[in-house]
Amino acid sequence: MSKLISVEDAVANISDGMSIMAGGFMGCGNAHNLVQAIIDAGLKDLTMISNDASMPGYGIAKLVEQRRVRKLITSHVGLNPQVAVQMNAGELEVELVPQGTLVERIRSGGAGLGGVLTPTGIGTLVADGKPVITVDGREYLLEKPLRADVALISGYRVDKNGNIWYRGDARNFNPVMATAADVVIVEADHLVELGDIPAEDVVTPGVFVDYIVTGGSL
Amino acid sequence: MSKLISVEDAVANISDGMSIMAGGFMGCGNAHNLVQAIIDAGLKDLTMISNDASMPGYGIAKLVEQRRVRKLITSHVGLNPQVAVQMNAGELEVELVPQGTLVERIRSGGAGLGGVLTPTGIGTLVADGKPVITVDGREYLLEKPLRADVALISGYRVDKNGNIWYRGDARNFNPVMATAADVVIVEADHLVELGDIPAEDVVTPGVFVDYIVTGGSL
Amino acid sequence: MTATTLDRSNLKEIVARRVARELRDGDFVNLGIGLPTLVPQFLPTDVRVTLQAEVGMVGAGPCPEVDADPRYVVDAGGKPASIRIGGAFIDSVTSFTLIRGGHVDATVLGALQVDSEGNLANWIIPGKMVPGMGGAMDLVVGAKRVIVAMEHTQRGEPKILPRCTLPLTALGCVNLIVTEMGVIEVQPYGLLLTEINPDLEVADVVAATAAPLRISSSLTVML
Amino acid sequence: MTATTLDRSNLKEIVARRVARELRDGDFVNLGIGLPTLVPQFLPTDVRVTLQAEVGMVGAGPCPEVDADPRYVVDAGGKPASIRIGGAFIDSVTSFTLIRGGHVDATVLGALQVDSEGNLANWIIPGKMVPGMGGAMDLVVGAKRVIVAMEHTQRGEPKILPRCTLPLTALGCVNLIVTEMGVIEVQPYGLLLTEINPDLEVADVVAATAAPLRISSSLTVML
Repeated sequence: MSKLISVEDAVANISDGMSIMAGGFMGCGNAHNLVQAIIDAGLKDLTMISNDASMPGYGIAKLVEQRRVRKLITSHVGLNPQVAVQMNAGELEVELVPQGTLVERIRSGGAGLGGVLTPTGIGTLVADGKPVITVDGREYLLEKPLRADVALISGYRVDKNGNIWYRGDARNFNPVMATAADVVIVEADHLVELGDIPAEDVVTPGVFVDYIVTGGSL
Repeated sequence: MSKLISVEDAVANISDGMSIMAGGFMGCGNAHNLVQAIIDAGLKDLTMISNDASMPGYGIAKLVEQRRVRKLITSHVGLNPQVAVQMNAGELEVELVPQGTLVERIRSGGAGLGGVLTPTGIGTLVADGKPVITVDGREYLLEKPLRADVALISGYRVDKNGNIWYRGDARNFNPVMATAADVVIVEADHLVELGDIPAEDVVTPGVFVDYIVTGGSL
Repeated sequence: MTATTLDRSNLKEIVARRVARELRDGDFVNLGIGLPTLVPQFLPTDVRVTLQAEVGMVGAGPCPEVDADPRYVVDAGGKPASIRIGGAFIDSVTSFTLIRGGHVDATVLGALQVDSEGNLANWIIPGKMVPGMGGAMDLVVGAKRVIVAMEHTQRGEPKILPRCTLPLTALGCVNLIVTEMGVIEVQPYGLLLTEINPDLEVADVVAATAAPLRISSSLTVML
Repeated sequence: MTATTLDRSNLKEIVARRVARELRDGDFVNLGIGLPTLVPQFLPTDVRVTLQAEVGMVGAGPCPEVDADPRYVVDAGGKPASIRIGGAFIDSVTSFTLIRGGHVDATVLGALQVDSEGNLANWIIPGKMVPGMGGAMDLVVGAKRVIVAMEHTQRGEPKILPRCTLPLTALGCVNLIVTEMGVIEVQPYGLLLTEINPDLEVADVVAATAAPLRISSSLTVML
């Protein structure tokens, strides 16, 4: 059972209207080829879960620019002006989530937990409509787990088991998102042999990964 | 400000009655020299938080054997017969916590979260007296965060900033415990230069670590 | 022929061999201590599974292939172990993200008692044995499939009961029970015997089972 | 001399220079975008701080020392960055374990509004600017010390108010406000002016501050 497939076969796992997690931070750590393949495949009405909407023309920003996104669940959209344009036009729904809450909601979804109890957001708009749980006299928001149909992961070195080693801070949301989607696709900058990544240095164990595509990095 | 101190100076941070987290799994990943130094310093009435009580004569088992422990918060004590002896004699209090809950409670304490919502333990003795929170129709136990006064961490390679790289599965509870104590002491098997651990391969960033002692590994 | 006349020398092998047939190529599996650890040797050569050890391995041995220094690489029982090439060492947080998060395809573990509703008791005998639950409570809640592999009775006393009397490990978590006497599925309506040891009669199994047992209309011989 | 006659060319430097004096040797610090990023250049040589970038660095630059390939190493604004020797790349989970878990000694960040209770508004102007909060809400809740570094007014309008009118980033989170006009501590009873720009009179600061301002009996000159 090889996990190695073509970029086209990989995006064949995605349908219109699906929810997609995309690792990356301002485009750094986006799976650039998979993004392009989603555009080429004509996919639309996607719910994107990502830290941000990247910057014009770079990475997942293109999905917004090409109007493939119906809803964004994210912590920051300030560097992608298209988001405000489409949001103000009522064409794009944006759910803003504090970055630390976003990462914990995803973690919670991947780890089988019932949600997150966080002090972040108490007394702010973020708390609207959410249960407040008091533990030992301190108030916490109950934030629900997040999962997605598909996760798009970018890895620097990936072996055939799907073990991933990340370079630099292109790591960011990639490891946690690899735990929280029904189908996890990693785009490898470099496909390596089993054992080339020492067992101690594997960041994402291959059991989290369903498919591997090659040709990553711009 | 050097973090490098002697084993004796390191345990001078510990007082009778304190709570101590000890990384390790059946002794693998225990900080063996620090354990011996605690015994030599005559410390007692400790609350130990650890996955298990190790095996006779090995690692933290010695703290129990030397009757330095008043309370154990742990997931498994079956391989250390002294625990049952002292427990039945009413000399040692044992709080049994499912392993996955234990690790998340510690993580929660280190990450500033209000606790853990876990399906583990629902309908069992573990649930006694704990709040049950329903999220999207499924029940979860609310398990509280755990922190300690001191954490005893064992690392294979440690640099002068306190960055840690772990060998094998001696890793286990060490990284999470390094986040959840007021004073974090790492016992280094090998003290290395800054940069010897590539920035990507650091498992525990040095900012979590207060003190480094050398001479680790049996 | 009755249960008491079963050759007990290969009893564990009978169970392990049958459990091995439940695993699929590519499965990610956690095996409890004791009998379950025998399962891998009975896997067909075209079925490759990845073993998890909750201490922190994805791709645990059995054969030493990479680091096997017992100071640094142990199994869940603290015994010297090893990791396969292409495996990964993970911390306890990640280990239980895998376990609780539904990433483990199957777990195979022993039981003190199992009952008609798939409730499991395997971690404590109050006043007698209080080892702690270790990772068992998380495993049976989180794994996609929970297979109990055990001897059908304990010193002649049934372990499969209408209702567990020992403290539970988890509610309704067991999917399949494999013993030397047969294979029992946990169904919404109760327990269903689907396979039987060819050396036994149905009456033998029923007699050794305290819980009500339906017999599958397509009952087959246990292989 | 009034506020309007302050030399505005080095206004940011005045603020950054003063904030630098708040940091201690060994501190682990997160700096917001803009003005706060100027702080490190004003640290005395015997004060070494470790910078966090929430994108995933412990020991962020500024000087390129190790990997600085912009495809793989960026700052929180997505700009090319670098990591120091002895730094660590971490994932977003660990980054916010550091931030929310109280492991960050101080965060320095800008504000749209701050009020008498230390409430902070710095992430949204409804209908005008909706960039999102990024990591700010977590930072101000989790850091041991929250220092607001900003211009005292916005186009002549006070930003230090009796009560914030914009949506909050967090309740009562601010410890210290440093502006070009002075240094203001957030105390349980309200705001306390402890230092003043030597080119100004107390009346200038009071006039530019909408919130009630106590004046420290040991008011000193801002350095």
